[in-house]
Amino acid sequence: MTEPLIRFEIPSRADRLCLLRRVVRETIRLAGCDDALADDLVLAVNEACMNIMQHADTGTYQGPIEIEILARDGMLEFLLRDYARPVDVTSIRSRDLDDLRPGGLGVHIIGEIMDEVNFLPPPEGRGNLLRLRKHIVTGVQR
Amino acid sequence: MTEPLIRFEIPSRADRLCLLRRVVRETIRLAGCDDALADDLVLAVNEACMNIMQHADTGTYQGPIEIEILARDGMLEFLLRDYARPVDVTSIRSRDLDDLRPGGLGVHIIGEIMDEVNFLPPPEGRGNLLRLRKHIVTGVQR
Amino acid sequence: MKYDVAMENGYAVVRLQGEVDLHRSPEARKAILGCLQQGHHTLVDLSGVQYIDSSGVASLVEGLQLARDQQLQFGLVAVSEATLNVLKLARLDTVFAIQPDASGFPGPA
Amino acid sequence: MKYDVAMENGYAVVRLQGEVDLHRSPEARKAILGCLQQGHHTLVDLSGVQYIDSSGVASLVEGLQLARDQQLQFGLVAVSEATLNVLKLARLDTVFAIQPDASGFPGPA
Ligand SMILES: Nc1ncnc2c1ncn2[C@@H]1O[C@H](COP(=O)(O)OP(=O)(O)O)[C@@H](O)[C@H]1O
Ligand SMILES: Nc1ncnc2c1ncn2[C@@H]1O[C@H](COP(=O)(O)OP(=O)(O)O)[C@@H](O)[C@H]1O
Repeated sequence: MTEPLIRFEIPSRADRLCLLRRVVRETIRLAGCDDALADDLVLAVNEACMNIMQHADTGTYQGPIEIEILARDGMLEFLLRDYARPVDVTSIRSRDLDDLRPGGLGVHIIGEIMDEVNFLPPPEGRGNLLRLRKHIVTGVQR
Repeated sequence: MTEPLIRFEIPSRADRLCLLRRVVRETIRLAGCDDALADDLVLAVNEACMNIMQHADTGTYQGPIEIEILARDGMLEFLLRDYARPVDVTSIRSRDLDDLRPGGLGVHIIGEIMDEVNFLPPPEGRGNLLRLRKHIVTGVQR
Repeated sequence: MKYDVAMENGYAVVRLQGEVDLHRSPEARKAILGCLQQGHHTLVDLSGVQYIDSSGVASLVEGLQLARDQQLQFGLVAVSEATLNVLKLARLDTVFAIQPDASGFPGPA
Repeated sequence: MKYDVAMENGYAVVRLQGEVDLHRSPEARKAILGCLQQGHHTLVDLSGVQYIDSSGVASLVEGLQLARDQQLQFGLVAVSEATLNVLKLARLDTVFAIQPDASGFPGPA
Protein backbone atom coordinates (compact mmCIF):
# COMPACT_ATOMS: atom_id res chain seq x y z
CA MET A 1 0.00 0.00 0.00
CA THR A 2 1.24 3.46 -0.87
CA GLU A 3 1.63 5.75 2.09
CA PRO A 4 -0.19 9.01 1.49
CA LEU A 5 1.92 12.13 1.08
CA ILE A 6 -0.35 13.73 3.63
CA ARG A 7 -3.68 13.30 5.31
CA PHE A 8 -5.35 16.37 6.70
CA GLU A 9 -8.68 17.69 7.74
CA ILE A 10 -10.39 21.04 7.81
CA PRO A 11 -13.79 21.99 9.15
CA SER A 12 -16.50 22.46 6.51
CA ARG A 13 -16.14 26.25 6.55
CA ALA A 14 -15.49 28.63 3.67
CA ASP A 15 -12.87 30.53 5.64
CA ARG A 16 -10.67 27.43 5.70
CA LEU A 17 -10.47 26.99 1.93
CA CYS A 18 -7.53 29.36 1.83
CA LEU A 19 -5.46 27.05 4.02
CA LEU A 20 -6.68 24.00 2.11
CA ARG A 21 -5.35 25.51 -1.10
CA ARG A 22 -1.96 26.25 0.43
CA VAL A 23 -1.58 22.75 1.85
CA VAL A 24 -2.58 21.12 -1.43
CA ARG A 25 -0.22 23.38 -3.36
CA GLU A 26 2.79 22.71 -1.12
CA THR A 27 2.16 18.97 -1.18
CA ILE A 28 1.87 18.61 -4.94
CA ARG A 29 4.76 21.01 -5.59
CA LEU A 30 6.97 18.73 -3.49
CA ALA A 31 5.55 15.82 -5.50
CA GLY A 32 6.88 17.44 -8.66
CA CYS A 33 4.00 19.48 -10.12
CA ASP A 34 4.89 22.64 -11.99
CA ASP A 35 3.05 25.87 -11.24
CA ALA A 36 0.47 25.63 -14.02
CA LEU A 37 -0.55 22.09 -13.10
CA ALA A 38 -0.56 22.99 -9.42
CA ASP A 39 -2.90 25.93 -10.15
CA ASP A 40 -5.36 23.60 -11.88
CA LEU A 41 -5.25 20.83 -9.28
CA VAL A 42 -5.63 23.30 -6.42
CA LEU A 43 -8.66 24.75 -8.17
CA ALA A 44 -10.24 21.33 -8.70
CA VAL A 45 -9.75 20.22 -5.09
CA ASN A 46 -11.04 23.59 -3.89
CA GLU A 47 -14.18 23.18 -6.04
CA ALA A 48 -14.79 19.70 -4.67
CA CYS A 49 -14.51 20.99 -1.09
CA MET A 50 -16.79 23.92 -1.94
CA ASN A 51 -19.37 21.42 -3.12
CA ILE A 52 -19.26 19.65 0.23
CA MET A 53 -19.56 22.98 2.04
CA GLN A 54 -22.44 24.12 -0.15
CA HIS A 55 -24.38 20.96 -0.85
CA ALA A 56 -23.60 18.17 1.65
CA ASP A 57 -26.64 17.52 3.84
CA THR A 58 -28.35 20.10 1.60
CA GLY A 59 -25.92 22.75 2.75
CA THR A 60 -26.12 22.10 6.47
CA TYR A 61 -23.07 19.83 6.87
CA GLN A 62 -20.85 21.06 9.68
CA GLY A 63 -18.48 18.13 10.10
CA PRO A 64 -14.92 17.71 8.97
CA ILE A 65 -13.62 17.29 5.45
CA GLU A 66 -10.73 14.85 5.32
CA ILE A 67 -8.28 15.05 2.46
CA GLU A 68 -5.67 12.49 1.55
CA ILE A 69 -3.12 13.04 -1.21
CA LEU A 70 -1.26 10.10 -2.73
CA ALA A 71 1.30 9.76 -5.48
CA ARG A 72 1.33 6.38 -7.18
CA ASP A 73 1.65 4.82 -10.60
CA GLY A 74 2.43 8.17 -12.24
CA MET A 75 -0.75 9.59 -10.81
CA LEU A 76 -1.72 12.08 -8.17
CA GLU A 77 -4.78 10.96 -6.24
CA PHE A 78 -6.93 13.12 -3.98
CA LEU A 79 -9.39 11.44 -1.64
CA LEU A 80 -12.05 13.67 -0.10
CA ARG A 81 -14.11 12.28 2.72
CA ASP A 82 -17.11 13.76 4.45
CA TYR A 83 -19.61 12.35 6.95
CA ALA A 84 -22.76 13.77 5.39
CA ARG A 85 -25.69 11.74 4.04
CA PRO A 86 -24.70 9.80 0.91
CA VAL A 87 -25.03 11.95 -2.19
CA ASP A 88 -27.34 10.89 -4.98
CA VAL A 89 -24.67 10.58 -7.64
CA THR A 90 -27.20 10.98 -10.44
CA SER A 91 -28.02 14.47 -9.12
CA ILE A 92 -24.43 15.58 -9.63
CA ARG A 93 -24.08 16.78 -13.11
CA SER A 94 -22.66 19.74 -14.87
CA ARG A 95 -25.22 22.05 -16.44
CA ASP A 96 -25.30 23.05 -20.09
CA LEU A 97 -22.65 25.75 -20.19
CA ASP A 98 -24.36 27.55 -23.08
CA ASP A 99 -27.17 28.41 -20.74
CA LEU A 100 -25.62 31.48 -19.11
CA ARG A 101 -26.34 31.58 -15.43
CA PRO A 102 -24.29 31.99 -12.30
CA GLY A 103 -23.39 28.72 -10.61
CA GLY A 104 -23.28 25.20 -11.88
CA LEU A 105 -19.63 25.48 -12.88
CA GLY A 106 -17.83 23.47 -10.21
CA VAL A 107 -18.50 19.95 -11.46
CA HIS A 108 -17.61 21.00 -14.99
CA ILE A 109 -14.31 22.56 -13.88
CA ILE A 110 -13.36 19.48 -11.86
CA GLY A 111 -14.10 17.28 -14.86
CA GLU A 112 -12.05 19.46 -17.19
CA ILE A 113 -9.00 19.32 -14.94
CA MET A 114 -9.07 15.78 -13.61
CA ASP A 115 -8.62 12.52 -15.50
CA GLU A 116 -10.92 10.56 -13.22
CA VAL A 117 -13.67 11.66 -10.85
CA ASN A 118 -15.44 8.96 -8.86
CA PHE A 119 -17.50 8.51 -5.76
CA LEU A 120 -16.24 5.39 -3.96
CA PRO A 121 -18.00 3.45 -1.23
CA PRO A 122 -16.82 5.14 1.97
CA PRO A 123 -14.63 2.95 4.26
CA GLU A 124 -17.06 2.38 7.14
CA GLY A 125 -20.22 2.86 5.12
CA ARG A 126 -20.76 6.41 6.32
CA GLY A 127 -20.49 9.66 4.45
CA ASN A 128 -18.98 10.16 1.04
CA LEU A 129 -15.62 9.42 -0.49
CA LEU A 130 -14.73 11.30 -3.65
CA ARG A 131 -11.63 10.30 -5.58
CA LEU A 132 -9.98 12.70 -8.02
CA ARG A 133 -7.12 11.42 -10.14
CA LYS A 134 -4.64 13.11 -12.40
CA HIS A 135 -1.90 11.48 -14.45
CA ILE A 136 1.28 13.45 -14.22
CA VAL A 137 4.24 13.39 -16.52
CA THR A 138 6.97 14.76 -14.26
CA GLY A 139 8.93 12.42 -12.00
CA VAL A 140 7.13 12.24 -8.69
CA GLN A 141 9.30 12.16 -5.61
CA ARG A 142 7.96 9.59 -3.20
CA MET B 1 -14.25 24.36 22.02
CA THR B 2 -11.94 26.02 19.53
CA GLU B 3 -11.89 24.38 16.17
CA PRO B 4 -8.33 23.62 15.12
CA LEU B 5 -6.93 25.56 12.18
CA ILE B 6 -5.84 22.24 10.77
CA ARG B 7 -5.30 18.64 11.73
CA PHE B 8 -2.90 16.63 9.66
CA GLU B 9 -0.80 13.56 9.76
CA ILE B 10 2.47 12.42 8.25
CA PRO B 11 4.21 9.08 8.49
CA SER B 12 7.15 8.96 10.89
CA ARG B 13 9.71 9.36 8.10
CA ALA B 14 12.48 11.92 7.74
CA ASP B 15 11.61 12.55 4.09
CA ARG B 16 8.24 13.97 5.15
CA LEU B 17 9.62 16.69 7.42
CA CYS B 18 9.92 19.00 4.44
CA LEU B 19 6.17 18.88 3.84
CA LEU B 20 5.48 19.17 7.55
CA ARG B 21 7.44 22.42 7.65
CA ARG B 22 5.56 23.84 4.69
CA VAL B 23 2.15 22.98 6.13
CA VAL B 24 3.02 24.43 9.52
CA ARG B 25 4.41 27.59 7.92
CA GLU B 26 1.36 28.19 5.71
CA THR B 27 -1.00 27.60 8.61
CA ILE B 28 0.67 29.96 11.05
CA ARG B 29 1.28 32.62 8.39
CA LEU B 30 -2.47 32.67 7.76
CA ALA B 31 -2.91 32.90 11.52
CA GLY B 32 -0.91 36.11 11.52
CA CYS B 33 2.70 35.11 12.28
CA ASP B 34 5.44 37.18 10.73
CA ASP B 35 8.34 35.50 8.95
CA ALA B 36 10.77 35.52 11.87
CA LEU B 37 8.28 33.99 14.29
CA ALA B 38 7.19 31.49 11.66
CA ASP B 39 10.83 30.44 11.18
CA ASP B 40 11.19 29.73 14.87
CA LEU B 41 7.90 27.90 15.30
CA VAL B 42 8.50 25.76 12.22
CA LEU B 43 11.90 24.84 13.63
CA ALA B 44 10.46 23.91 17.02
CA VAL B 45 7.69 21.72 15.57
CA ASN B 46 10.21 20.13 13.22
CA GLU B 47 12.50 19.31 16.18
CA ALA B 48 9.61 17.77 18.10
CA CYS B 49 8.72 15.57 15.12
CA MET B 50 12.38 14.64 14.67
CA ASN B 51 12.42 13.46 18.26
CA ILE B 52 9.48 11.16 17.59
CA MET B 53 11.18 9.84 14.45
CA GLN B 54 14.49 9.32 16.23
CA HIS B 55 13.49 8.25 19.72
CA ALA B 56 9.89 6.98 19.90
CA ASP B 57 9.89 3.23 20.59
CA THR B 58 13.67 3.65 20.86
CA GLY B 59 13.85 4.74 17.27
CA THR B 60 11.69 2.01 15.75
CA TYR B 61 8.34 3.85 15.64
CA GLN B 62 6.79 3.56 12.20
CA GLY B 63 3.29 4.86 12.85
CA PRO B 64 1.75 8.21 12.05
CA ILE B 65 2.48 11.55 13.66
CA GLU B 66 -0.68 13.61 14.03
CA ILE B 67 -0.39 17.37 14.27
CA GLU B 68 -3.12 19.77 15.30
CA ILE B 69 -2.68 23.53 15.22
CA LEU B 70 -5.01 25.79 17.18
CA ALA B 71 -5.23 29.51 17.72
CA ARG B 72 -6.88 30.56 20.96
CA ASP B 73 -6.52 33.06 23.76
CA GLY B 74 -3.72 34.92 22.01
CA MET B 75 -1.78 31.70 21.71
CA LEU B 76 -0.75 29.27 19.03
CA GLU B 77 -0.95 25.70 20.20
CA PHE B 78 0.62 22.68 18.51
CA LEU B 79 -0.50 19.21 19.55
CA LEU B 80 1.71 16.34 18.43
CA ARG B 81 0.37 12.84 18.83
CA ASP B 82 2.12 9.54 18.29
CA TYR B 83 1.16 5.95 19.09
CA ALA B 84 4.51 4.81 20.46
CA ARG B 85 5.13 3.53 24.00
CA PRO B 86 4.71 6.29 26.57
CA VAL B 87 7.92 8.28 26.97
CA ASP B 88 9.62 8.48 30.31
CA VAL B 89 9.34 12.23 30.71
CA THR B 90 12.21 12.32 33.19
CA SER B 91 14.52 11.00 30.45
CA ILE B 92 13.77 14.00 28.27
CA ARG B 93 16.12 16.71 29.20
CA SER B 94 18.40 19.08 27.46
CA ARG B 95 22.10 18.44 27.97
CA ASP B 96 24.60 20.93 29.32
CA LEU B 97 25.30 23.02 26.25
CA ASP B 98 28.82 23.87 27.41
CA ASP B 99 29.73 20.25 26.90
CA LEU B 100 30.41 20.41 23.16
CA ARG B 101 29.09 17.34 21.39
CA PRO B 102 26.87 16.71 18.43
CA GLY B 103 23.27 16.04 19.30
CA GLY B 104 21.25 16.83 22.35
CA LEU B 105 20.12 20.18 20.97
CA GLY B 106 16.49 19.56 20.01
CA VAL B 107 14.87 19.76 23.43
CA HIS B 108 16.87 22.89 24.22
CA ILE B 109 15.83 24.58 20.98
CA ILE B 110 12.17 23.74 21.52
CA GLY B 111 12.36 25.17 25.04
CA GLU B 112 14.04 28.35 23.82
CA ILE B 113 11.34 29.00 21.24
CA MET B 114 8.18 27.88 22.98
CA ASP B 115 6.51 29.36 26.04
CA GLU B 116 5.14 26.03 27.24
CA VAL B 117 6.17 22.45 26.47
CA ASN B 118 4.15 19.67 28.09
CA PHE B 119 3.38 16.04 27.69
CA LEU B 120 -0.36 15.58 28.25
CA PRO B 121 -2.20 12.33 28.93
CA PRO B 122 -3.10 11.07 25.44
CA PRO B 123 -6.86 10.97 24.65
CA GLU B 124 -7.43 7.21 24.62
CA GLY B 125 -4.56 6.34 26.90
CA ARG B 126 -2.29 5.29 24.05
CA GLY B 127 0.83 6.91 22.73
CA ASN B 128 2.07 10.37 23.53
CA LEU B 129 0.58 13.82 23.27
CA LEU B 130 3.01 16.72 23.29
CA ARG B 131 1.67 20.24 23.56
CA LEU B 132 3.73 23.23 22.46
CA ARG B 133 2.41 26.70 23.13
CA LYS B 134 3.46 30.14 22.04
CA HIS B 135 1.90 33.44 22.98
CA ILE B 136 1.63 35.68 19.99
CA VAL B 137 1.22 39.41 19.89
CA THR B 138 -0.25 39.90 16.41
CA GLY B 139 -3.98 39.64 15.89
CA VAL B 140 -4.78 36.07 15.01
CA GLN B 141 -7.36 35.56 12.30
CA ARG B 142 -9.72 32.79 13.28
CA MET C 1 -9.51 39.63 -0.91
CA LYS C 2 -9.95 43.38 -0.87
CA TYR C 3 -11.50 45.74 -3.37
CA ASP C 4 -11.98 49.39 -4.20
CA VAL C 5 -14.31 51.22 -6.55
CA ALA C 6 -13.33 54.23 -8.67
CA MET C 7 -15.04 56.21 -11.43
CA GLU C 8 -13.03 56.22 -14.62
CA ASN C 9 -13.99 57.35 -18.10
CA GLY C 10 -17.69 57.15 -17.25
CA TYR C 11 -17.48 53.64 -15.78
CA ALA C 12 -17.53 52.45 -12.22
CA VAL C 13 -14.39 50.31 -11.98
CA VAL C 14 -14.43 47.63 -9.27
CA ARG C 15 -10.86 46.53 -8.64
CA LEU C 16 -10.64 43.15 -6.94
CA GLN C 17 -7.41 41.99 -5.35
CA GLY C 18 -6.24 38.77 -3.77
CA GLU C 19 -8.18 35.52 -3.58
CA VAL C 20 -11.81 35.64 -4.64
CA ASP C 21 -13.13 32.41 -3.16
CA LEU C 22 -16.33 31.12 -1.58
CA HIS C 23 -15.46 32.95 1.63
CA ARG C 24 -14.83 36.33 0.04
CA SER C 25 -16.80 36.37 -3.23
CA PRO C 26 -20.02 37.58 -1.53
CA GLU C 27 -18.23 40.90 -0.95
CA ALA C 28 -17.11 41.08 -4.56
CA ARG C 29 -20.62 40.26 -5.71
CA LYS C 30 -22.12 42.99 -3.55
CA ALA C 31 -19.65 45.58 -4.85
CA ILE C 32 -20.31 44.66 -8.49
CA LEU C 33 -24.08 44.45 -8.23
CA GLY C 34 -24.10 47.61 -6.13
CA CYS C 35 -22.51 49.64 -8.91
CA LEU C 36 -24.98 48.32 -11.46
CA GLN C 37 -27.94 48.90 -9.16
CA GLN C 38 -26.86 52.50 -8.89
CA GLY C 39 -27.10 52.64 -12.67
CA HIS C 40 -23.37 52.71 -13.46
CA HIS C 41 -21.81 51.12 -16.46
CA THR C 42 -19.38 48.82 -14.71
CA LEU C 43 -15.96 47.30 -15.28
CA VAL C 44 -14.25 44.75 -13.04
CA ASP C 45 -10.46 45.09 -12.84
CA LEU C 46 -8.99 41.66 -12.17
CA SER C 47 -5.28 42.44 -12.50
CA GLY C 48 -4.67 41.78 -8.81
CA VAL C 49 -6.63 38.55 -8.56
CA GLN C 50 -4.32 35.65 -7.75
CA TYR C 51 -7.08 33.14 -7.36
CA ILE C 52 -10.73 32.95 -8.30
CA ASP C 53 -13.06 30.01 -7.89
CA SER C 54 -16.44 29.22 -9.40
CA SER C 55 -18.23 31.34 -6.81
CA GLY C 56 -16.16 34.35 -7.87
CA VAL C 57 -16.85 33.61 -11.51
CA ALA C 58 -20.56 33.30 -10.67
CA SER C 59 -20.46 36.84 -9.30
CA LEU C 60 -19.09 38.06 -12.61
CA VAL C 61 -21.84 36.21 -14.48
CA GLU C 62 -24.44 37.77 -12.23
CA GLY C 63 -22.98 41.16 -13.00
CA LEU C 64 -23.20 40.50 -16.72
CA GLN C 65 -26.82 39.38 -16.43
CA LEU C 66 -27.90 42.34 -14.33
CA ALA C 67 -26.12 44.70 -16.73
CA ARG C 68 -28.00 43.17 -19.66
CA ASP C 69 -31.32 43.48 -17.81
CA GLN C 70 -30.62 47.11 -17.05
CA GLN C 71 -29.08 47.83 -20.44
CA LEU C 72 -25.78 48.86 -18.90
CA GLN C 73 -22.32 48.09 -20.17
CA PHE C 74 -20.27 45.50 -18.32
CA GLY C 75 -16.75 44.31 -18.94
CA LEU C 76 -13.60 42.82 -17.47
CA VAL C 77 -10.30 44.66 -17.39
CA ALA C 78 -6.70 43.46 -17.05
CA VAL C 79 -7.70 39.87 -16.47
CA SER C 80 -4.90 38.09 -14.61
CA GLU C 81 -3.58 34.80 -15.96
CA ALA C 82 -5.07 32.91 -13.03
CA THR C 83 -8.49 34.38 -13.75
CA LEU C 84 -8.31 33.82 -17.49
CA ASN C 85 -7.43 30.19 -16.87
CA VAL C 86 -10.60 29.70 -14.82
CA LEU C 87 -12.76 31.62 -17.31
CA LYS C 88 -11.46 29.33 -20.05
CA LEU C 89 -12.18 26.21 -18.03
CA ALA C 90 -15.72 27.53 -17.54
CA ARG C 91 -15.95 28.41 -21.27
CA LEU C 92 -16.73 32.00 -20.33
CA ASP C 93 -13.67 33.67 -21.81
CA THR C 94 -15.61 34.59 -24.94
CA VAL C 95 -18.81 35.55 -23.12
CA PHE C 96 -17.35 38.56 -21.33
CA ALA C 97 -16.07 41.73 -22.97
CA ILE C 98 -12.41 41.78 -21.94
CA GLN C 99 -9.87 44.60 -22.42
CA PRO C 100 -6.30 45.14 -21.19
CA ASP C 101 -7.36 48.37 -19.47
CA ALA C 102 -10.36 50.62 -18.94
CA SER C 103 -9.39 52.85 -21.88
CA GLY C 104 -10.04 49.85 -24.15
CA PHE C 105 -13.75 50.36 -23.58
CA PRO C 106 -15.32 53.05 -25.75
CA GLY C 107 -16.89 54.93 -22.87
CA PRO C 108 -20.64 54.93 -22.30
CA ALA C 109 -22.62 56.24 -25.28
CA MET D 1 19.70 19.91 -0.15
CA LYS D 2 22.62 19.73 -2.50
CA TYR D 3 26.30 20.43 -2.03
CA ASP D 4 29.58 20.82 -3.82
CA VAL D 5 33.19 20.83 -2.67
CA ALA D 6 35.90 23.13 -4.04
CA MET D 7 39.50 23.87 -3.06
CA GLU D 8 40.01 27.53 -2.27
CA ASN D 9 42.96 29.30 -0.68
CA GLY D 10 44.26 26.01 0.76
CA TYR D 11 40.91 25.00 2.25
CA ALA D 12 38.37 22.46 1.14
CA VAL D 13 35.14 24.47 0.96
CA VAL D 14 31.93 22.46 1.31
CA ARG D 15 29.05 24.57 0.02
CA LEU D 16 25.67 23.40 1.30
CA GLN D 17 22.47 24.60 -0.33
CA GLY D 18 18.80 24.23 0.46
CA GLU D 19 17.30 22.53 3.50
CA VAL D 20 19.71 20.63 5.74
CA ASP D 21 17.30 18.51 7.76
CA LEU D 22 17.20 15.05 9.31
CA HIS D 23 16.58 13.55 5.88
CA ARG D 24 19.48 15.27 4.13
CA SER D 25 22.02 16.09 6.85
CA PRO D 26 23.70 12.64 6.63
CA GLU D 27 24.95 13.68 3.19
CA ALA D 28 26.24 16.99 4.51
CA ARG D 29 27.93 15.19 7.38
CA LYS D 30 29.63 12.76 5.04
CA ALA D 31 30.91 15.55 2.81
CA ILE D 32 32.31 17.55 5.74
CA LEU D 33 33.91 14.62 7.56
CA GLY D 34 35.22 13.29 4.24
CA CYS D 35 37.22 16.46 3.63
CA LEU D 36 38.69 16.36 7.12
CA GLN D 37 39.49 12.66 6.88
CA GLN D 38 41.45 13.42 3.74
CA GLY D 39 43.46 15.85 5.86
CA HIS D 40 42.05 19.10 4.44
CA HIS D 41 41.54 22.23 6.43
CA THR D 42 37.83 22.68 5.87
CA LEU D 43 35.30 25.48 5.58
CA VAL D 44 31.54 25.07 5.27
CA ASP D 45 29.79 27.68 3.12
CA LEU D 46 26.25 28.13 4.41
CA SER D 47 25.13 31.07 2.27
CA GLY D 48 22.60 28.94 0.40
CA VAL D 49 21.11 27.21 3.42
CA GLN D 50 17.45 28.19 3.85
CA TYR D 51 16.82 25.81 6.68
CA ILE D 52 18.95 23.81 9.07
CA ASP D 53 17.76 21.71 11.98
CA SER D 54 19.60 20.27 14.96
CA SER D 55 20.79 17.28 12.94
CA GLY D 56 22.45 19.64 10.47
CA VAL D 57 23.99 21.62 13.31
CA ALA D 58 25.21 18.35 14.85
CA SER D 59 27.08 17.63 11.62
CA LEU D 60 28.86 20.95 11.95
CA VAL D 61 29.75 20.18 15.56
CA GLU D 62 31.13 16.80 14.50
CA GLY D 63 33.24 18.55 11.90
CA LEU D 64 34.65 20.92 14.50
CA GLN D 65 35.47 18.05 16.85
CA LEU D 66 37.16 15.96 14.18
CA ALA D 67 39.13 19.01 13.05
CA ARG D 68 40.34 19.60 16.61
CA ASP D 69 41.32 15.94 16.96
CA GLN D 70 43.28 16.08 13.74
CA GLN D 71 44.64 19.57 14.36
CA LEU D 72 43.03 20.92 11.22
CA GLN D 73 41.35 24.28 10.79
CA PHE D 74 37.56 24.36 10.56
CA GLY D 75 35.26 27.29 10.02
CA LEU D 76 31.91 28.50 8.72
CA VAL D 77 31.57 30.91 5.84
CA ALA D 78 28.76 33.23 4.75
CA VAL D 79 26.36 31.95 7.37
CA SER D 80 22.78 32.61 6.21
CA GLU D 81 20.38 34.33 8.58
CA ALA D 82 18.35 31.16 8.98
CA THR D 83 21.47 29.24 9.99
CA LEU D 84 22.74 31.92 12.36
CA ASN D 85 19.38 31.98 14.09
CA VAL D 86 19.62 28.25 14.81
CA LEU D 87 23.27 28.48 15.90
CA LYS D 88 22.27 31.20 18.35
CA LEU D 89 19.39 29.15 19.72
CA ALA D 90 21.87 26.30 20.25
CA ARG D 91 24.40 28.75 21.79
CA LEU D 92 26.95 27.70 19.20
CA ASP D 93 27.35 31.01 17.39
CA THR D 94 30.47 31.80 19.42
CA VAL D 95 31.88 28.28 19.31
CA PHE D 96 32.51 28.23 15.56
CA ALA D 97 34.94 30.44 13.68
CA ILE D 98 32.67 32.38 11.32
CA GLN D 99 33.69 34.66 8.45
CA PRO D 100 31.74 36.43 5.69
CA ASP D 101 33.79 34.61 3.03
CA ALA D 102 36.67 32.19 2.64
CA SER D 103 39.20 35.00 2.28
CA GLY D 104 38.40 35.97 5.87
CA PHE D 105 40.35 32.93 6.99
CA PRO D 106 44.10 33.39 7.10
CA GLY D 107 44.90 30.35 5.00
CA PRO D 108 46.49 27.24 6.47
CA ALA D 109 49.83 27.95 8.16
N1 LIG E 1 -20.80 17.02 -2.31
C1 LIG E 1 -22.05 17.16 -2.83
N2 LIG E 1 -23.12 16.77 -2.12
C2 LIG E 1 -24.37 16.89 -2.62
N3 LIG E 1 -24.64 17.40 -3.84
C3 LIG E 1 -23.62 17.81 -4.61
C4 LIG E 1 -22.29 17.72 -4.15
N4 LIG E 1 -21.48 18.19 -5.13
C5 LIG E 1 -22.27 18.58 -6.13
N5 LIG E 1 -23.58 18.36 -5.85
C6 LIG E 1 -24.75 18.63 -6.74
O1 LIG E 1 -24.24 18.89 -8.06
C7 LIG E 1 -24.70 20.15 -8.54
C8 LIG E 1 -23.70 20.80 -9.47
O2 LIG E 1 -22.59 21.27 -8.72
P1 LIG E 1 -21.65 22.42 -9.31
O3 LIG E 1 -21.33 22.12 -10.72
O4 LIG E 1 -20.48 22.54 -8.40
O5 LIG E 1 -22.48 23.76 -9.29
P2 LIG E 1 -23.12 24.57 -8.06
O6 LIG E 1 -22.38 24.14 -6.83
O7 LIG E 1 -22.87 25.99 -8.41
O8 LIG E 1 -24.57 24.21 -8.07
C9 LIG E 1 -25.00 20.95 -7.29
O9 LIG E 1 -25.94 21.95 -7.52
C10 LIG E 1 -25.51 19.88 -6.34
O10 LIG E 1 -26.87 19.61 -6.55
N1 LIG F 1 9.55 11.70 21.52
C1 LIG F 1 10.51 11.14 22.31
N2 LIG F 1 10.41 9.85 22.70
C2 LIG F 1 11.36 9.31 23.49
N3 LIG F 1 12.45 9.98 23.93
C3 LIG F 1 12.61 11.25 23.59
C4 LIG F 1 11.65 11.91 22.76
N4 LIG F 1 12.07 13.18 22.60
C5 LIG F 1 13.23 13.30 23.25
N5 LIG F 1 13.58 12.16 23.87
C6 LIG F 1 14.78 11.94 24.74
O1 LIG F 1 15.35 13.21 25.05
C7 LIG F 1 16.72 13.27 24.66
C8 LIG F 1 17.12 14.67 24.23
O2 LIG F 1 16.55 14.98 22.96
P1 LIG F 1 17.19 16.13 22.03
O3 LIG F 1 17.51 17.31 22.89
O4 LIG F 1 16.28 16.36 20.91
O5 LIG F 1 18.60 15.57 21.52
P2 LIG F 1 18.90 14.31 20.60
O6 LIG F 1 17.66 13.98 19.87
O7 LIG F 1 19.98 14.78 19.70
O8 LIG F 1 19.37 13.24 21.54
C9 LIG F 1 16.85 12.23 23.57
O9 LIG F 1 18.16 11.75 23.44
C10 LIG F 1 15.87 11.16 24.03
O10 LIG F 1 16.45 10.32 24.97
